[in-house]
Amino acid sequence: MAPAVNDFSLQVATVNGSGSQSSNSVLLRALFQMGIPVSGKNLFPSNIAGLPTWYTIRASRDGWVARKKELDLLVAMNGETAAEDVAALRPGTPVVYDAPLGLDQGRADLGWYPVPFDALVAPLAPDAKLRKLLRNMVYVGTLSRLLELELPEVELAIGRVFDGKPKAVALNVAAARAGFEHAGAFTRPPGLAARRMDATRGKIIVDGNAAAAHGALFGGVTVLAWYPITPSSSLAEALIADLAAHRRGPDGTPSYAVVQAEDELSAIGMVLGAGWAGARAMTATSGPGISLMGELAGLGAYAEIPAVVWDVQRVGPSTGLPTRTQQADLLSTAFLSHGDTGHPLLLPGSVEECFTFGHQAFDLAERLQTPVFVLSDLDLGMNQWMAEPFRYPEAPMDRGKVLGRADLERLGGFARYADVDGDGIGWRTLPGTDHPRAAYFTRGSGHDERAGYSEKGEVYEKNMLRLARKLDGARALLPEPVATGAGAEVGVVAFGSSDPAVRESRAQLAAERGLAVDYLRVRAWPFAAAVRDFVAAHQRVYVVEQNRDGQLAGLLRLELAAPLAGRLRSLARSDGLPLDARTVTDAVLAHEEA
Amino acid sequence: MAPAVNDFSLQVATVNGSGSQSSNSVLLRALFQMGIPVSGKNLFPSNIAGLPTWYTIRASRDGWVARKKELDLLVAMNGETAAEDVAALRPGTPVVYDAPLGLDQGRADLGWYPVPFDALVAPLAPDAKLRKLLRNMVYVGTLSRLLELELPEVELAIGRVFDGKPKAVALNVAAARAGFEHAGAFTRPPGLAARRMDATRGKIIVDGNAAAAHGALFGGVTVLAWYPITPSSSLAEALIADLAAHRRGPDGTPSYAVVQAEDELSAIGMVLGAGWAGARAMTATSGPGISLMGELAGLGAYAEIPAVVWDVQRVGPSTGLPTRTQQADLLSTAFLSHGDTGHPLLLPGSVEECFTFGHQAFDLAERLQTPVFVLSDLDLGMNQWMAEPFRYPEAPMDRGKVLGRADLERLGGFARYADVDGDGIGWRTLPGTDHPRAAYFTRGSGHDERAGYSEKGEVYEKNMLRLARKLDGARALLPEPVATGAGAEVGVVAFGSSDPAVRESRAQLAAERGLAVDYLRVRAWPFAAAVRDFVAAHQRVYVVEQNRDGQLAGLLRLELAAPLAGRLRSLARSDGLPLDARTVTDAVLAHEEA
Amino acid sequence: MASTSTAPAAPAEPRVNRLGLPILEYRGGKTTLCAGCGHNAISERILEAYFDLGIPPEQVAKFSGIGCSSKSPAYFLGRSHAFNGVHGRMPAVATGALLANRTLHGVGVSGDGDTASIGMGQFVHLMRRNLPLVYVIEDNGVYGLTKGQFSATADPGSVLKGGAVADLPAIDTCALAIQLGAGFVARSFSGDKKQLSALLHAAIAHGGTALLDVISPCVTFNDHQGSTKSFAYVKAHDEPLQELSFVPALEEITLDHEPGTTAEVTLHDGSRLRLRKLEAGYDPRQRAAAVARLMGAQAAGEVLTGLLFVDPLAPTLVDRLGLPPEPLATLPPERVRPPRAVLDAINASLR
Amino acid sequence: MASTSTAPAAPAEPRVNRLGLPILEYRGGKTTLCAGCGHNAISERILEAYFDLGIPPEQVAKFSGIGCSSKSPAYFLGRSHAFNGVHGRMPAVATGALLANRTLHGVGVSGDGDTASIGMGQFVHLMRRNLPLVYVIEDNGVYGLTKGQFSATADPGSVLKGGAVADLPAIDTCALAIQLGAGFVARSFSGDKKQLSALLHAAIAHGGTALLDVISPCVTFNDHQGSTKSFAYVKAHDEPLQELSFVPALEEITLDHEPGTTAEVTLHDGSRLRLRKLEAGYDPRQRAAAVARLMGAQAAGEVLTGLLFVDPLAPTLVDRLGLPPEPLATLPPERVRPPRAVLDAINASLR
Ligand SMILES: Cc1ncc(C[n+]2csc(CCOP(=O)(O)OP(=O)(O)O)c2C)c(N)n1
Ligand SMILES: Cc1ncc(C[n+]2csc(CCOP(=O)(O)OP(=O)(O)O)c2C)c(N)n1
Ligand code: SF4
Ligand code: SF4
Ligand SMILES: [Mg+2]
Ligand SMILES: [Mg+2]
Repeated sequence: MAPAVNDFSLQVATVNGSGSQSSNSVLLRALFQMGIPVSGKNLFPSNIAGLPTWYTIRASRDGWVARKKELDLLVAMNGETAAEDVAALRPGTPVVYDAPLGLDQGRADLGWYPVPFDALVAPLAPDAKLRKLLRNMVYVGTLSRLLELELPEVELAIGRVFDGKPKAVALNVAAARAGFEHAGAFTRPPGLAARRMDATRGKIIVDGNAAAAHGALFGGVTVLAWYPITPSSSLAEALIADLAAHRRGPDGTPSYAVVQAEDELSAIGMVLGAGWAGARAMTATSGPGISLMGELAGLGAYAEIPAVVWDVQRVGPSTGLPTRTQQADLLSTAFLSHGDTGHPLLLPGSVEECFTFGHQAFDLAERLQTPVFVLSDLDLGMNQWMAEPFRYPEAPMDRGKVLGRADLERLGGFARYADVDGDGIGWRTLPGTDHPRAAYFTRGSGHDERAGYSEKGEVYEKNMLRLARKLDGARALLPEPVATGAGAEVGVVAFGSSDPAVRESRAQLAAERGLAVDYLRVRAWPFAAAVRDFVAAHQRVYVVEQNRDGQLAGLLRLELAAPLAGRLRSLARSDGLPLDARTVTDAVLAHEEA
Repeated sequence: MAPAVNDFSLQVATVNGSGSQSSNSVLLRALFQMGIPVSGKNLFPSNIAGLPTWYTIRASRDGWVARKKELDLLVAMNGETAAEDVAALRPGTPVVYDAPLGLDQGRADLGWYPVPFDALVAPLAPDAKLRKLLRNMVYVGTLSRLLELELPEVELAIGRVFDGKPKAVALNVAAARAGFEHAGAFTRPPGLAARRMDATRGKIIVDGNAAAAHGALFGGVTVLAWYPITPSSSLAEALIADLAAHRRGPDGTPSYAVVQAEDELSAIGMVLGAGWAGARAMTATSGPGISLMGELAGLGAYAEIPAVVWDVQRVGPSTGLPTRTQQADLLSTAFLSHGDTGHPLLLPGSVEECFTFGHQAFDLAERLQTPVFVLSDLDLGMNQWMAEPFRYPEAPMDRGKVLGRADLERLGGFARYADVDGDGIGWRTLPGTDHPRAAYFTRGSGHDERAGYSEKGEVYEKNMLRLARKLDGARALLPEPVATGAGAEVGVVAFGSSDPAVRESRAQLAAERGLAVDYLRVRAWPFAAAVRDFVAAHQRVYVVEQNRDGQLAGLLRLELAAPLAGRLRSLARSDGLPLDARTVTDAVLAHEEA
Repeated sequence: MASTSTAPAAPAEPRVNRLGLPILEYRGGKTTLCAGCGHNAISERILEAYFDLGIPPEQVAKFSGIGCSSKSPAYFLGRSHAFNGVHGRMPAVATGALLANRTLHGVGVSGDGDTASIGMGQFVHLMRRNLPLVYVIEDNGVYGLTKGQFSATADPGSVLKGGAVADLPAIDTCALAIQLGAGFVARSFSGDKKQLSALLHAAIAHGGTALLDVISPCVTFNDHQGSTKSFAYVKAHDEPLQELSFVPALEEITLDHEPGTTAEVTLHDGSRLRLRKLEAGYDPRQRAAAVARLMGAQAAGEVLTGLLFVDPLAPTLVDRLGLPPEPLATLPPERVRPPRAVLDAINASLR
Repeated sequence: MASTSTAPAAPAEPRVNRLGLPILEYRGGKTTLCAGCGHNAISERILEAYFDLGIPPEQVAKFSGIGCSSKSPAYFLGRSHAFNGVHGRMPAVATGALLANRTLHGVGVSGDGDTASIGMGQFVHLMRRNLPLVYVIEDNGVYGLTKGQFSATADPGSVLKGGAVADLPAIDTCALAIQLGAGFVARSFSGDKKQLSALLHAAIAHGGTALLDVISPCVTFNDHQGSTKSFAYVKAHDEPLQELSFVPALEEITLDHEPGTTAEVTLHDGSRLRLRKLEAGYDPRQRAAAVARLMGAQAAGEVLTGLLFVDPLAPTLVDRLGLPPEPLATLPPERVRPPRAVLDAINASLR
């Protein structure tokens, strides 16, 4: 685990609002441009400016992109946390720091690289505010020298990040060069280095929220109703930008409507109204918003209205840690609302899947005529991930079972909630359909097949059993789990942003202990039959997830017959930081070697 | 199952708003006064007037009070449903009906008892509106003769029901007598008869909502915030009446505050505010309200604020069947709110328990410093049940861990969320406590032991693990399950208003098939250790509940280790009618004899 | 000619509207509300208005929340799609639906509990947005469906059957709406057939949100002595601001009108609402004055009815969003899924 | 005497209030809001007011929702209990707490998003109920904590940093509150130390809900050119209605005042707010006129500040419920658990 060429993790400790985000993006991009696999994670506080923030960049020649617990280099810009930050480092770790902080007075076992940031930026700009921003680009230059990052790639990256603003580019290049020059006097830290390789060709770097927005864009979303909440706001905002850029006609007429609702109850209400009227409608929120949507989500499921709801999960309960990541809305979202209610869940595990589920969610919602919840999280949604380029959706949109005027003329009428196809899904009409028999009455109270009001027990029960069949049938339509490995005695089940840590952990288990572990990543609930089969094929199945209560394990226990359920071992844990491989490895071994 | 002396079920089919409720109460009371065990169930539509309503009275010498599927006598007052009502009867069933309906033209295999209601009431009152009401008392008189109900008891019951209104009593007695006289010409239906016995001495008749209100009254509730919703409104309204009658000082000053909130979000918000400030505060609602309370319920649990929430369950999902009964909010209430949240549930199974849980819920909420949900249902809450008289709470109120000024002086300060006692429960102070160190900051975001804001992963995780311990510890404080029988191979687990049907079903299984079945009624979640032991002691455990998805079975599966979970068989079903024993018996036998 | 007029009358053809539809085609299911409930009269006026205006029922979408009032969409316009949602959330649902399909004529029915208690937030924000929607509050000062608790429009001093007396200020939804920027605000009475009818016609012809607060007595729980929402009280305290008549877009103006006392408002679709002023000086285009007059009326226990405020030109949400003329819901795939080149460009920008 | 005045000054004793407490005891934690945020100035004014009035910090309870504004109770009155709830629900929480303990001085801090968007329903109903509570809206026209989206108080035409232009009518929380029956309504500016201070003193002395909408610029997201909630804009468009000074209950009146231009309002606790009128004819006791004036100001782009409306005698929720003087929360068991005989009677009535 000693740092090595193209295998290290570096962290910039600073305060938010100080503008270090651009510098960190430049670092990330420069590595990426050199063909080195990278990932970037921002650990920021729930306030706007002035509090400690840490940005971590991991370079991994093997392509691992999970959080790595150990740091191999620290850039200490924040006096407030510097002592604590430094105390946590392993011996030998190099520390680039703001010279006036005088950190080298502390531990003697670290590599000290003082940089007089203020002095270096002083000649570059007269404006103090600007100088404060430029300080950050100085450490980019310094690192570039220490890590042997290629300076032209750094400058290219600066060009990308300050896209189209030549003055800003020039200033920042100058700052980076100043940092580079200053580092000329330093001895490079041993082991740590970046070397050009070829593992990122053709790839992109993106966060999951932007990916989801792009997915929705190509999914043909027409109505977005939202209410801001971290960490989902950037999904809605990316989608708004996408729509403005790519969904206006030649005369500027938009093919969409966006409403910033007054709250989440209103947002989901608008989405249901729009879905009912035939639009592809969506909202994006996080835990507190999901809780507020409970009553209307139940209406959507019971009245059978397509809707897409993104839950970019953060740490709960309640307001919790709004800027930390967690996977703890699984159980409450699956059964969101009172009564016997169940909602299909999509569980993207990568930015690619944020894109594909971003459009497929609409197909599924319209096919199933029900709200579909897509559970992403802060780590996936707001951090920077390498990915394959997005693939254009080749399949035509599935608009589900809709009867038009011609159909009604042929049929003479229809029964909205009759199970004519045996899949539990009825045919619907859209308001405005020009046929005297097109109308039906949508309600959240008891109704018969023709959507007539009914309090009859048999009618109610029949309808509820059909809804159960429909949800059951969804298993076959939802994205299948992804299985890796075969034939091992031990299996791991996980979902969502736990994927990179689990994949890396498998490699650790194999390399360090010779322990082969098969892996199934579930991508939806209700679970596909393959989930059962996977459990059946393994003696012990570890369920890895980022929450306290083992919610995925719980959903599995609810569905699996007892002997299989007995094979599950929950490895649930969350402290708000993205999962790392070592934690998984240790947890598996603690069981396996107990 | 032929009707017999003191063992029959009779139904009055009428329209709501027609005032038959008083007549039905008189019938119920008259039987009760004769010492015959009775129960009364009202099946009413979700509107105000003019739609079909059925009231069923069961007399059972053996004391069974569950709904009985078979009817032994019908009073057909409603022309609209008469044909259907009559069609469902078993051959030989007597039908008392409004003569002009001419029902006897239909089935020849029924016993027909025409009563010319209008003609009989015509001489009694000049006012048409009044006459319409009196019609209903006529059938009481008729039934009194047919069933050999003692007329003096009927008249006594009229006196009780029209308490304090001599004119109304006189008129109604006259109407009952007219019906009685008219029935003189009839041949009594064979078998059916009421005979004085001695099985109700000392008992009371009450609905669960009134019982709960009385419980809260003696539990020392001081703040009630509510929003009307069927079937919980009558709980709040009964409590308001109780408070007005019994909780005013000599000068009329109330020792309570009641607010009709603008919605359920506000109601639970007020309850949390009041609980935080040290009051015993409660609200009552039903499914849709529970869904709306999700976000604030999570806050209550995470910020550790006592609160009592009654959920008088009705049929969901969504608006569902607002005037039908169900037990389908179990799963969503246990985990109400996003994130890793869990709430203690109390599950009263009788009106006695509505009373006792009505006061104990406050002790538990204050002891555990968390919202406690009491899940009743429409059947329990709004129907008429025989019961033992309420028992005065002997134990002093448990106000939980509160530090006062003297404590603070002794201690010098305190840490709100420190687990000083090892039970996961911290000590709190109330606002207004006159000590400079009394204050702490309550929030739904991350906090440390001293209630300070914290985003630290370790701090968060430690706190969450403490909360898990606290909920786990609740098992030992919550009401234990009630076990009946021992040593059988087969067990049944049920809760709430399923109790009478399960008890009767056990008798059926024993009598009809010689099948001994042990029975455990759970009364709270998280489950006591005895629940595990019960499952462990039986080969097959049937989980009976009134919902579609087997939510109690689900909660059991989430808690029980796999081999035990494998013994569970879900017998979940709900069509909105109260559970009857035959349904349970048939379902158990379908498995046992398969 | 004389012969035809004296010949025995042929079986009367049912009256049809300009689409050739008889009024039967605008009816709904049989009401399950109480006999005499004000809400039933309002249902009648609504369906007549759509019939009169010759709007195809298929082009109407009905929305409601929960309550006796919110049930009523089941009792009119059976040929129209309806969305009976949850308590207090009609505005959001209607917003979504009408953005998805702007060609629909939206009509929302709510109660005073549904709007002024649980639904207050959505009500306020709908008024601000000026969504094209006829929004009818069937206002009885009480929760009918939950059996007679006070709602937030109950006037202080009003007495419930059980004896409880309302003691909080009543919320005046009309005054609120005017203050919040709504474009069409009126108050009427379920028992005033002529006024309610004219206002409904105008509301339908209006382009943005048209709020109609219609006092609609609950005969079961709030029609007794001591109630200020009873038939008797409203009849006694009704202060109509104008005598109203509606002139459809296609009709010529035939009446002369005395200047100064009669005014006309030209509505979005070219039709006009003619107002013969009953209260001199009341000008329904003056927002602040209208609010002040309403506040005065409330204090005086008057039930001020008529057209309270109108601004036919206030921009609607549909205007503000610049929506295309056809429904978003059914735009063809090529208008909602950008071409491959767009994705290529996005990918390139992320490399 | 001369000697003492010329002797070297003894180390200055910290100024203390009538309880003998220095202002330090009214401070809170270190702010984590942006440097220069208007909210920080308001925190200062709040804590000074409680200090000045000599209210024991233990007798104050702080309430808030979610937002930068709603965090601020952590930054004042560290010796007071605080309840930082969820987004938009501060009013309900405060209601429950203050009914449970009526002896507390409640102060609620909310944002324009917290109050006028998600919290609108609770805001409206709190105003109706007139709960004794100082309700401060720290109003910046924007969602600060979620990084700069428009809130519902953003004026139409106001421009966001990214270029978006507000196009919906702005909600005027003060006009709403006055219309809804609130008893004390004022608007101020975080930058106007004197006015804000006087209004806060008066608000604390008032008996019912005292709403203070304080324009409080967000230096990070809404303090630029084009914003109508920037420091520069508010300074330029501030129209103070009065010059205000607060006279504590115990102080004698010493100033003479010119009749007609200076008025005095006597507050619940006997203290007085003295108003030197800057706008002739404005009478803060006229509800309808106040609403009309506010609507006019809004249309004219003025920021009307000062005491907008006051009715010191409006009955509060505590009055209406007739609560006993001591906290409900801690009534002794014998006052909240009726005696055995009551249960016996209940049982008997059910037999
Ligand atoms: C979330 C929720 N809370 C409460 C109810 C119960 N509820 C049904 S209708 C109603 C009030 C209806 O009053 P209003 O809107 O005035 O209609 P009205 O019946 O008077 O016409 C209430 C509280 C509900 N259905 N949903
Ligand atoms: C239910 C819920 N929805 C959304 C959010 C996200 N959120 C946090 S603060 C805020 C808006 C704050 O705006 P405002 O009240 O104006 O306060 P400011 O930050 O401007 O002072 C929002 C939307 C949340 N915390 N909870
Ligand atoms: S209860 Fe009242 S509002 Fe409801 S239907 Fe009857 S009269 Fe109408
Ligand atoms: S973001 Fe705006 S509102 Fe929030 S602390 Fe900073 S300046 Fe204040
Ligand atoms: Mg009503
Ligand atoms: Mg704000």
